[in-house]
Amino acid sequence: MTQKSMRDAINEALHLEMERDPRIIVLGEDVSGGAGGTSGNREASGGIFGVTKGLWPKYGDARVIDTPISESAIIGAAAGAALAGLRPVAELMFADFVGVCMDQIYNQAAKFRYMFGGKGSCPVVIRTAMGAGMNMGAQHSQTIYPFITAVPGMKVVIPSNAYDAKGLMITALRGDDPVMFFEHKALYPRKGEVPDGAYTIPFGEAALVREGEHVTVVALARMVVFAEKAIDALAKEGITCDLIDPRTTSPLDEETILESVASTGRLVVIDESPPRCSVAADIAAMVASKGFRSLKAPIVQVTAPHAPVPFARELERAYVPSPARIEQAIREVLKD
Amino acid sequence: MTQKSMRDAINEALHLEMERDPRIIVLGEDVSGGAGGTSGNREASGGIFGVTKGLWPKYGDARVIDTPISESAIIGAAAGAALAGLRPVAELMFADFVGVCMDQIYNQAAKFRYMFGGKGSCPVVIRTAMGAGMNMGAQHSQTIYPFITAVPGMKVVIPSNAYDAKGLMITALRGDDPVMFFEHKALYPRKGEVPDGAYTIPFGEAALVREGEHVTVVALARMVVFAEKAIDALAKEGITCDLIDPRTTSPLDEETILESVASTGRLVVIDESPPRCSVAADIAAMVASKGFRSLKAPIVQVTAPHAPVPFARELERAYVPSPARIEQAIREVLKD
Amino acid sequence: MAHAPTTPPLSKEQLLKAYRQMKTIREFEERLHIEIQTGEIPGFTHLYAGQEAVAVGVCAHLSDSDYIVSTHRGHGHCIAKGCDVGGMMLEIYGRAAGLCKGKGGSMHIADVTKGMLGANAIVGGGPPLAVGAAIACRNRGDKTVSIAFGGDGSANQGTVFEAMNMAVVLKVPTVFVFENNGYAEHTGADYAVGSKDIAGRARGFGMPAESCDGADFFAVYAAAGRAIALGREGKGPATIEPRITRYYGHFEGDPQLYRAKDETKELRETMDCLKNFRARVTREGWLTNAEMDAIDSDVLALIDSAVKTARAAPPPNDAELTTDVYATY
Amino acid sequence: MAHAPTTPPLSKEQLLKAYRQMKTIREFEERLHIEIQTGEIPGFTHLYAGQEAVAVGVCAHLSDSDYIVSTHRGHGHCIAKGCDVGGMMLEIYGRAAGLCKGKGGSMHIADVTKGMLGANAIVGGGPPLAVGAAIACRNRGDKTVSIAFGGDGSANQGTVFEAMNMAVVLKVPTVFVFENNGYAEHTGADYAVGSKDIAGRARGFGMPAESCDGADFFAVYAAAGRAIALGREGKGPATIEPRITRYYGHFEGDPQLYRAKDETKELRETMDCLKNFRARVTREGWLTNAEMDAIDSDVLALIDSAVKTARAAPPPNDAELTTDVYATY
Ligand SMILES: Cc1ncc(C[n+]2csc(CCOP(=O)(O)OP(=O)(O)O)c2C)c(N)n1
Ligand SMILES: Cc1ncc(C[n+]2csc(CCOP(=O)(O)OP(=O)(O)O)c2C)c(N)n1
Ligand SMILES: [Mg+2]
Ligand SMILES: [Mg+2]
Repeated sequence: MTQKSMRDAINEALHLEMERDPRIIVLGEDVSGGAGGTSGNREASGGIFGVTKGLWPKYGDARVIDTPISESAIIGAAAGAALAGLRPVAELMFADFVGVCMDQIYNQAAKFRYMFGGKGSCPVVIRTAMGAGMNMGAQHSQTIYPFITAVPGMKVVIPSNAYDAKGLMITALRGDDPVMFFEHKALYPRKGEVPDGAYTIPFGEAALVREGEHVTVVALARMVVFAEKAIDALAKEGITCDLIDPRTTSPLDEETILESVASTGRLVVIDESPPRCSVAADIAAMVASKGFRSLKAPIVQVTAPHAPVPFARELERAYVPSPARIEQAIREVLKD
Repeated sequence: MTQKSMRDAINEALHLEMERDPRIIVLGEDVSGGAGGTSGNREASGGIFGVTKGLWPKYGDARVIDTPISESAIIGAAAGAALAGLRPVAELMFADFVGVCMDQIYNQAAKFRYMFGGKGSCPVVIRTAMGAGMNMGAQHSQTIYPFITAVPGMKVVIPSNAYDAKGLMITALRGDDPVMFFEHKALYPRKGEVPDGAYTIPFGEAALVREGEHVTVVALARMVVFAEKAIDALAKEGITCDLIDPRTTSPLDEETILESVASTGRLVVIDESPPRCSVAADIAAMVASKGFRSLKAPIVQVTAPHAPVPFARELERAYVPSPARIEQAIREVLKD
Repeated sequence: MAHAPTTPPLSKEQLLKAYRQMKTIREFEERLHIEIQTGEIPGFTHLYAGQEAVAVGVCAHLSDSDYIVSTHRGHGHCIAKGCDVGGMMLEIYGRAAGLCKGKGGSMHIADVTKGMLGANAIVGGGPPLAVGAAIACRNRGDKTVSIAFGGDGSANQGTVFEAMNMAVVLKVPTVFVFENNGYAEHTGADYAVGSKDIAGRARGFGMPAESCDGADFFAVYAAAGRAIALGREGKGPATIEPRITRYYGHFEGDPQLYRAKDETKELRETMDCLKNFRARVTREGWLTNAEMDAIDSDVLALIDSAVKTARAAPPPNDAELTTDVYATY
Repeated sequence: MAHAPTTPPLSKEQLLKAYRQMKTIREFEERLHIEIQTGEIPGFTHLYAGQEAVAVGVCAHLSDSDYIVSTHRGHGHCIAKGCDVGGMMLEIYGRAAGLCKGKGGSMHIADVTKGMLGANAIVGGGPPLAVGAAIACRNRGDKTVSIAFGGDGSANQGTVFEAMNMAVVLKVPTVFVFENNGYAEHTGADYAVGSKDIAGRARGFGMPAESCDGADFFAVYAAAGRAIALGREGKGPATIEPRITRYYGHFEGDPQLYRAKDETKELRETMDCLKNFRARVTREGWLTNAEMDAIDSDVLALIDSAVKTARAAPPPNDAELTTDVYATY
């Protein structure tokens, strides 16, 4: 096994599966890059974050499709191609851009199977980069996954590390349902052990990232990394936590969370999104309904504030839940 | 005071405020209707649900603007006109259509003030018809308000009756913030006492629709009507409930809910949306965090299932939370 | 005035099929118009009556391996693409045996096995899908095509413009069919289409486009044939804009206050594809009245039996509420 | 060769102002290009260098009561519309005293009091807003106009098409300025614009449109003048497509692998609006080199002081995190 970045791990998943399954196509803005350029370099980009690198040289225009800036047409074309038997991977460059193509995601791709009475499927994978931490401002830093988790018919994948990202992507590519795959920008360069071959990780199975007895901590994407830091710091004081990474928010592995809460009696949920109608709220509500009897203390939610993502470094840093805030939240939930 | 339908109450609010404030304009598809028609009748419609009736004859093309089917341009134009000093009311014919104009709602109108550092405001009111109950199928029956409640910068109004609708609309029209105003289709014909003149209802103040001692029930829009039925039936058995209608989900009147839970110790939340990242989850999570110590029993959420809205009468009826299901939920929360 | 016998542009069998389909659509819609008044049919329904020659004129060129996407006014497209009429009626009644198990309804009828990728209740929802299906066609290399049906109103939706440009860029076989029936709900096409020329706007996007008489099956057939041939030859997308009318309101229940009194009455005289078709094929000696009369009675019987079956059929079971959300749970 | 003295299309004062603005934009961007390499500037930044004549040639026609909407590449538009250069620099550094208190950043600079309704990080986000501002202009009846700046890439976004059609339908004074700099990120305009002709496509929407040399201030000024005059006269929208180039990558850090080696080096010779302007005004005898040299040193000092001030300025306070979300809480 070698150390690979999350970016490379996802790239590898795409390479392996495109090789295996000729129905897979990739489309989006600059997924290859260089079309119509003056250098003649027809892979000038490989995706603005480099996740689709090397695909165009192997599979060419038919399977790696650079598009105009037309997100509704990108997602719609992917969904239509999926209905017609292909397995498209559409890149939505930034998750924030869901606003210009939301209909094709939530009213079209997500609902076809149901509206068609189960006759037909729409196996499209929408990859998108999300998250704050790079001072990209209010329209390029959002997490957005609550919008999609809310949508019946979509599956929602939110990996926190390279290994999971690769396995979950392969699962997405082999499944028959529409999937939205959220890649945290700040995690792209983070490395981890990733086997070279193909492997799958089932949806709806959380990862138990740390085991402990005092508190159940649930976190997603970059927040898993921050939660690890907080938890490891507290471990030195003898405070130990279960750290659960749901990996997919739809389906959500309720069981693992409920089992952990049953043993710890205390829940802290960490979410980079603003608080209202968030995944943090969703998980807290689920436990307040289904795990209430185990709870010994109020559920603590650590989220961004109810505000857009600010630009200035200092403000953005204060915006995103930090290891320090997570540590403090864990101490708080232990107060009584 | 006279009995007026919710449709007429909202219409009256628009008439009164357009008279008062020349900056108010109304725009959308068929808000007047008849442009380019062969009958010469230039108010052939008055809005597909009749909510904007009578405005065009009074205020003409400059202030009552029929548009092409271009929702992004409708909402965007409304937001741009608001930045430029007008007070536009944009009609999004069905709430389900947010998918084709979400960017203008959530990345533009909602974020301007913050991104501009407080210099400038965007007082646009987006009116939209929502909800199931009329067998309009998966793309014309959704509630959508969780998407918008999640968005910092937007205010979200969800009236349950004619009186509130009028007062809340006037508040929206006099405020300086972008507001999304959700009108439940099934409530349009429902009548209630509505004074003729102008009055306002502040945002963020819930209505206590019923007072009781055993259970706190929170419900929105049509679910308030259903909850009343369930609660009145139970009252005959001596089971009494607080019924809280938040009226606005953003801002949310947390205090009224928490105070009620402090006295009843039991919470049932009713929401017509599917459960994930819903307003039901949002309220349940808030109470699980801030009102935990008052709770004597698991929070019960009554929502639609995690599925698109089905077409067939029988299925749609089973989809929407019913008075019977609400009654059952109240009994359940009282079990221990 | 007697003409020398001419060669029809379609085989006799094809002509009979086209007539049967147009008649089936007409009767399907006329009957729905009546049945809706009983209150038995849920939801709201947009009738296609008047526009039959467009759906049939286009789909006469297609096989099951070609694709279409449709609109809220989709019954005609479904029938022309070969969806089962009984299954459609059951669906519109919201029955368990409906084409979509009663979950879709009038605005969401689909049959992927027939290349019918769904009616669509979002105006402009379909064309991006059609571009995607056309990518599949192109990649398969089997000369199949994909058709995006839409109205004059849909022609102003951003998603549609994006689809048009993307189809040109990717040079995929999508044919955009803008059925200009003069109205989008209660608003006239000449008001809402700034250029007042949908085909011209399509040419501005860099694809061939022509308008034609949508009440003349042969005109639509010819225009669609040219557009579809380009697609099959790998020459990219094209647009046709059949000018047509709808006999009924936007949806059933629409008082049509935007329309001149008696407009539809007159149009039923002057713009009737069935009459036009019958006149032409008999004049040219391609079909006889007797042949078409026989089809007429077949069709009436078919529709009547579809309605009777649908009325008597059971609704879906409540357990169906949460099935078919995913392929795998 | 000596020419007879000609009458300039702008007053001397206006010419000096135009030169000053173009030079300010150029130096602002050249300096940012350097400062960004220090790592002190947060986020990612899109430089406007090379395109100055477009922003200035258009905005030379405008007053504070006219509106513009801008893009991710907005610095030039901001400066041309009169935003405070020091405030902009502070904003780009993310400082409390920035034009938007450091909350917006490079991609969200706005100054509503100057009619500058915001840069916009959503491609295609602006044009619908410009149509709305134009409704306000029309309703006020004060002959003001609203300008939608956008790139060749933005021209393919559905929201932009919708805005164009709606402006025609409502006959409002919006001028669409598509700055065709040949690329959208790493993709060529001729690839992504199916018709390869943005102005022609605009004409298809039913409005007058022309393209012009974007490196020639006077060409842009004239084309924009014609388009804006239509708006002021109540004749509805128009489009101009200045053809231009950007000297830097899409954003700072872009290795520009899609561009021929030395392309930008050559273009700096052949497509430089400042050089073109200087050559023209001196040739025609409208301005002297000395006058412009004086402006040059003013501008350099201004930018230098803006940078120094910004570097030393304090960041926003954490308490600012949750203010300005609403006007009323
Ligand atoms: C995105 C969206 N906007 C608005 C509507 C409401 N709506 C349904 S059909 C229609 C008119 C469509 O007109 P046209 O495309 O001409 O089709 P026609 O009804 O004439 O067949 C409208 C506005 C919708 N369903 N979806
Ligand atoms: C909706 C949306 N899609 C994609 C992007 C990413 N993006 C930012 S700028 C850009 C290219 C824009 O090209 P163009 O309009 O030509 O402007 P230019 O950068 O050349 O000034 C892209 C694709 C975005 N910001 N918003
Ligand atoms: Mg129409
Ligand atoms: Mg460009």
